[in-house]
Amino acid sequence: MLQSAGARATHVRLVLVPLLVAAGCGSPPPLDKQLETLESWTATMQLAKERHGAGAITVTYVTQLRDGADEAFQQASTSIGSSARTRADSAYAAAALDSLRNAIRQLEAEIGS
Amino acid sequence: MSGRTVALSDLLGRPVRDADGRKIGRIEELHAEIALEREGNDYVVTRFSVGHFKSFDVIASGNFVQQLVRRIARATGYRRYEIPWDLMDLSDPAHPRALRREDELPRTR
Amino acid sequence: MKKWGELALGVVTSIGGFLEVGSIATSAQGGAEFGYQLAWVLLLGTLSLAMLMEMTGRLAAVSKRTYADLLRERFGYRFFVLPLVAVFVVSLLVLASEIGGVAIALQMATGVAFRWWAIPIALLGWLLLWRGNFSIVEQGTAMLGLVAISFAVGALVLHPTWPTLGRALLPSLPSHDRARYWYIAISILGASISPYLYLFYSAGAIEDEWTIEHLSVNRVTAVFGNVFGGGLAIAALVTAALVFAPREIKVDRYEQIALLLATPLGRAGFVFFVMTLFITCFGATLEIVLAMAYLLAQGFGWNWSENLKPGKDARFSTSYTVLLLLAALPIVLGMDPLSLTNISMVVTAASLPVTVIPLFVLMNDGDLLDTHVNGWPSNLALVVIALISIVLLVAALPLQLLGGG
Amino acid sequence: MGAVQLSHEVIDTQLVDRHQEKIGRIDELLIELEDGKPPRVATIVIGGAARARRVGRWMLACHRAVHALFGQREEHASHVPFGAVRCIADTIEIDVDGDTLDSMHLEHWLATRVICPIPGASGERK
Repeated sequence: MLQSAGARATHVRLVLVPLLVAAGCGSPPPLDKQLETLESWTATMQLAKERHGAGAITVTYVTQLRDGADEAFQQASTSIGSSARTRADSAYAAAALDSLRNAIRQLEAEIGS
Repeated sequence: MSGRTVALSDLLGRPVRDADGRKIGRIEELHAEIALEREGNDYVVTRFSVGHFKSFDVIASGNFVQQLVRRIARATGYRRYEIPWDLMDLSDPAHPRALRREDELPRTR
Repeated sequence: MKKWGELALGVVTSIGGFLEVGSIATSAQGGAEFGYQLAWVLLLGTLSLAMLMEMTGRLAAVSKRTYADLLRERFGYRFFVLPLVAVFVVSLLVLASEIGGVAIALQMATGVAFRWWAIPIALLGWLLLWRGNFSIVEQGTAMLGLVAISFAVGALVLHPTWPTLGRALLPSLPSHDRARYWYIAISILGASISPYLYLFYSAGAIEDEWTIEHLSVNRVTAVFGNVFGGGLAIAALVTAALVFAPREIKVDRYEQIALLLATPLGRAGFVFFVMTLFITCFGATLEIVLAMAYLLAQGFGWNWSENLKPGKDARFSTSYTVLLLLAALPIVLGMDPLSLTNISMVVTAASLPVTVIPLFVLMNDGDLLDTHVNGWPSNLALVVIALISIVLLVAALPLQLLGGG
Repeated sequence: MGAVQLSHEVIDTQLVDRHQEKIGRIDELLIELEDGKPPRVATIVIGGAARARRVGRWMLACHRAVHALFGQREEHASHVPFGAVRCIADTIEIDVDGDTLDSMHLEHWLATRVICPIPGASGERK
């Protein structure tokens, strides 16, 4: 009796664990998703710099965009290490983080903060 | 034994048995009319519709769907009874009983 | 002459009503990640909503009764609880998202963080409902909502490739990220076909005292208004496809979306975007909270009308007051408005069967509609919409898990 | 008025009082049974508990819990004799004054305590 209850608990765990993982509880998104996000923010910074240069957007708004990019950068820099399995992956990750950092700096230079 | 009251929603959906104790369906509707022998506005229940569409009573209230149901009913030999109040024994409202056998009860066509 | 005025007004109202936080956000996401490809979903959503609004409007004009009223009376309280709870939960989420949309617009303009704006917005909305009558709410937001046309201008300035867009109006399967594609498709449908829209529309027909005379107004309003409104949503998708997709920008935060119009239209574009977001979300806030108060009042038989002084319908006016404050809470607590929007759109999509399927029964009831019951084309369309809604119900949760990230 | 179908046409219908004010819906009908006589439609019930009971026991429990949460001990429900019915159509008119009904307790309480103290609440139409 006891054993079957134990077995049942294992079954429940077998079902629950993948469900929780699928729901994304705690596990960072895969590397390619994180790289995409970083590249997306890098492009956002470049577009914002260009648009600010053309006088289309306000400094107030650009600052908010930069804060968004900052947040994405912080998030990625803490989690991306554990997602990168191979040396090549780590190199990609480092390069993506670098270019976002550069883009943020360039945008800050543009708005003079 | 007079003046017992029962809630309408407690009657709707109750399974009805005939005089032989066979299940003939559930109460789907209560038809009421003004009682002519009384003073004022008094409604009395004249007959009970009994059928098998309890679970559909929600949907079957639409005119179109009623017709649809009726058409399907005719095709499938579905039976619905119209039981006059005096042929319905409600002394135990939880177990309504018709006072005639199934084949002697009036049906809807 | 009066009729033409009503026609124009009706069309304008549904244009303003169509575009709100959900459709702006989901169209921008769809365009950024899949180019023109999801345009067909917007077309499908627009046509479905037009059909549903035409029917609830016809039902109200002929029977002089609102959809919520008939849901309770014809289907009984036991059934009514289902749409009541579903629409209530869903609308509260969407309401919070709309307040979030207004707050983000104010944040973009002033730099003050969005969470500080939630309570002032709720109070402003409440004040308008408290003092204003139905036509002020309906027409005021509609007229101002015309700034949304800036999306069409933005899209035209960018010179979309028309044949590609035309082809995208026919359904197609994604070449990459299948789960994400269907997730955004469901969000777009949820944003287009919100139950509050037709509940509000049906109550509005009673507030405006529609009769059989208004059937043509109803038809034109529902069809043209939604087609124009849907057209603007497609314009938002096109701009995202031309501004974001080539640069591989994904929409992770609301703040990014303003770049959509700042790119083709410069400073004016930025200002118009902020105004559009503010006005359309604010208008939607008023409409949703009224729709919820209508649903409660009509379902429980309370006195209700936006044209009565609040003291005359205390339960009705207390409802919208409490609901506005309740919906401001998630924003005050700093919940990300974009995630809130995405979740509410998917939940909305999942809630559709309980309001779409009963409509099929009512629209065929000769006691209510006499000779104006649905013909077979309308019934066919309604069956298709109902089937889609069932698919949405089944697919919503798995897609939220797989494609929501 | 003639014949009516209680489930289809009467229960859940909008009620208006003699001033045509909306005063709730028919949440339940009580039927009186007497031996040898046809069952009589005796009473209209307006009230949350009667309504909740129709959905199921769990709903009634929820209803009671919500009441307890607000510290309300008695249920404000109205029992109106069916004889007060004047007209059965899209709405059912009953010959009572809505202001005297116990089921309107919340409406009156909100109106006098919450809504009317706020400026701009009183009057007829906006």
